[in-house]
Order: sequence, then structure tokens, then C-alpha cells
Amino acid sequence: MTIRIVETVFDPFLEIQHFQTQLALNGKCGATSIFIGTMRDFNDGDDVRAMTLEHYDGMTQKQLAKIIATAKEKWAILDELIIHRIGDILPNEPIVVISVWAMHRAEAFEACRYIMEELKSHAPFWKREILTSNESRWVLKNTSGKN
Amino acid sequence: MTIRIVETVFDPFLEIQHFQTQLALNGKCGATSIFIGTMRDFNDGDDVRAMTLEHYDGMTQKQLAKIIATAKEKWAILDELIIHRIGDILPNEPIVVISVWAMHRAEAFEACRYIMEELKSHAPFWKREILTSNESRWVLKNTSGKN
Amino acid sequence: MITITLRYFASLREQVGRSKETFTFSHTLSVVDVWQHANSMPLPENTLIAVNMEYVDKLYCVCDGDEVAFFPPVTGG
Amino acid sequence: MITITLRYFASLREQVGRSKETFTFSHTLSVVDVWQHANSMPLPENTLIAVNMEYVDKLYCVCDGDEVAFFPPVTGG
Repeated sequence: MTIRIVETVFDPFLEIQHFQTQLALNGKCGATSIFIGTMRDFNDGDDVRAMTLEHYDGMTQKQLAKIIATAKEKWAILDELIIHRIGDILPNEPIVVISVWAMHRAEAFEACRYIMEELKSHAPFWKREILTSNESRWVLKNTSGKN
Repeated sequence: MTIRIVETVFDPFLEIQHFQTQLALNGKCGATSIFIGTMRDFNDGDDVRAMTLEHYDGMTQKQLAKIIATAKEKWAILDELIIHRIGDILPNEPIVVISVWAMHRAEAFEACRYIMEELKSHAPFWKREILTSNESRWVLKNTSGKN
Repeated sequence: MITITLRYFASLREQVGRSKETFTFSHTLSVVDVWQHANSMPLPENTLIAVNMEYVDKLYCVCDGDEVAFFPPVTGG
Repeated sequence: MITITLRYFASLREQVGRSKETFTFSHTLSVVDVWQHANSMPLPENTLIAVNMEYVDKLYCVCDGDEVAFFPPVTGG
């Protein structure tokens, strides 16, 4: 399990690839499920120019570790990586990456989605958007992950 | 939409990264869901040394395009990539990659999983395993993707 | 006269000992009838059938020029 | 005597105009009572509360040395 909170732009593919080379999966991993959340240039009908992400350092890491521990109780998964940006973010930049390695696909898919939904509802991050009008505002709540 | 059937080992992360740079997502994509299926070195209680993947060239591409078209009817997704190996494969090598780009996470997660399950049940691929005992056998059926 | 191409894949290809063949019939017939004309062994129960690369059921009737494929359950991904 | 640290985040930090402060009380009290002692505005209804970085409900009683945090709904990911 690895949790990283980063302040600068990162390449999700290089990060996952690098993490994976350090795993001793040795033929045991049949399924990897990855989610990448990226900053959009619109929200709630307005054009967004940039975003600042605040977090509660310490509690973030504690809550994410707890979410992964619960996922490991629910599903047979081999390893997990979470990377989350904080600070100033521009459209198209990755905000969050979750990657779950498992023997079988159902476990990988379900654990990855579970971790993402729990992160959205429990990890202490807050987004402040800067609109193209230069007005800035706090995002009031996350949208539901259900269809 | 891109569907590729490849005969040699590939790097899933470089492939997705390369495909993504060609997409004109321009701030519209908030969510990417990726699945990577990797060859394991065991199956049905036996140690597996290698695998050969046969397919029905032409029907494979037709069925995968149909699966993606159905996914696009069901969910608002922006773009899709499927890469599938054929030929001789060794443990730890990727067999399949599915990547779905969407505005929102529910659509990305659900479409990616749907495409994977439909591929498993409808795309005409067949695996022949070579055990460490050098005995070889056809895989009789895919395991369920439900938990 | 209708002429069709038959194809066999994976374990079924090995069982019938052929991968591709052409048949000519004087009248249209269902894909299960096609199998019976082409093979002495009965059609294995879990066999999947495609005509022109689309799945069909075994009572589907072939037309001139069709490619009819028989194969075991798929195991990709 | 119990001494606790209060922390505020995001929009709530801006509303109260402070990010961190220390309070000393003569007896234990609930986190909602802590809020009322520290702030003239009522506790906003959707506020989340954590003690020592774990979520608690508003009737949770603080102990000496606790870090009590108040913040709006989270919006990460």
C-alpha cells in the first residue's frame, strides 16, 4: 500500500508503471483496475480556469489508509496505490490516481471503485475554483458516483 | 474509438499515454477508467509456463466495435481504447487493456467494466495453456466477473 | 445452388481436424444441418455459431456466400 | 483542566477567520459545546468534525490534548 500527497503535476502512467516494477507480483496478478481523475475546465455551468486544493495534512493520510484497510478486508487484493494532488491545479492535470492489483478482475474493479467513492466522501480535501471571470468559489459538495 | 489486436508484448501505460495525447479532450475529461488483464502463472490449481491466444480475425474487431457502440449508447463516454494480445504470451505480460475516458466517474467505471465483461463473453479469443509439466490444454471457459 | 465457407476454431478445429472448407448445397439449410452434412460427430452442445462474424442460433438459415464459423466458448481477456 | 487545539479548514476557516487556536477548559465538554465557546456564529449544519483526525459526531466529548477540527463537506478526488 502506498499513499502519496503531491504538490506538483505528475504523470499517472509513469507513476503506476514505476510503482508496479517495485511490486513482487510475480505472475500472481491477473487484473489491475485504475482510475484517474482529471481537472475539467467547466463545473456547474461555468468555465473554470484553475483550482486550488486544500487538505488536512495527517488526517488525509490516516483516512486513506483506513479506506484501503477496509477494502482489503472486503476483497482479495494484492496491492494499492493512491496519489492525490494538492495546491494549484490547471485543467487537464491529473488530480487523483487509484490503482488496485488483484488476482481476479471482479476484486480489482470493485475495490478500485470503492476506494474512489470513499475518498470522495471521507478524505479531507477541499477544492476552490477560479473561474475565467476571475471570481473564485469553494466547491460545495462532490457529485454522486452513482448512475 | 480504437481497437488493436497485437502479436507482440506491449507496455499498457505507454500505449494509453500515447493514445491520450492524440485525443482532443481539452478539459472535458474528468475521469479515466482503465483495466489491465495480465497473464498469471497459475490456473485451475496448475502452474502455467506460457499461453497461446488464438482469435477469429475480423470477427474479433467486429464484435469489439459492437460492444463499444453499445457502451456508448448506455453511457456518456468520450473515447475508448481496447488492445488485446494474440499469439504466444508469457506470465506477467499484459493480455488486454481497456481504457475509457468520460466527463464523470460513474460513466467511466461502468463502461470500462461493461466492455471487459462483454469482451470476456463475446469476443472470439481462445487460450491454450502450456503447463510447467509441458502438457498443454485449452482453457474451457472464462471465470465469472461477478463477486 | 448455395456455396458457403465453413470455419472451425480452437479445440473444435483440432477435433474436426480442419480449419476451413467450402460446401455447395442445392437448397438453403440451417447452420445445424450444415454441421451435420460436414461432420460425422454431433455438434458439441456448448458450440457457438457465427454467420458472417455475427452470432446466430443453430436454426439460422444460411445464404449463398455466407461464412459459417463453429467454435467453443470464448476465453479471451 | 483540559487543553485542546481547534482547527478550521476551507470555507469554514475563511468564515471564522482563523485556522488554528488553543483553548483551556475546566471540565470536559462535547465538540459542539467547544464550537459554541470558541465562535459567536452557530455551527453550520453540514459541518464535519474530527477529533485526532477521526470523524466524530457533535456530542463526542473531548479529552485533554485532543485536536478538534471543523470543516465543510469534503470535495477531493
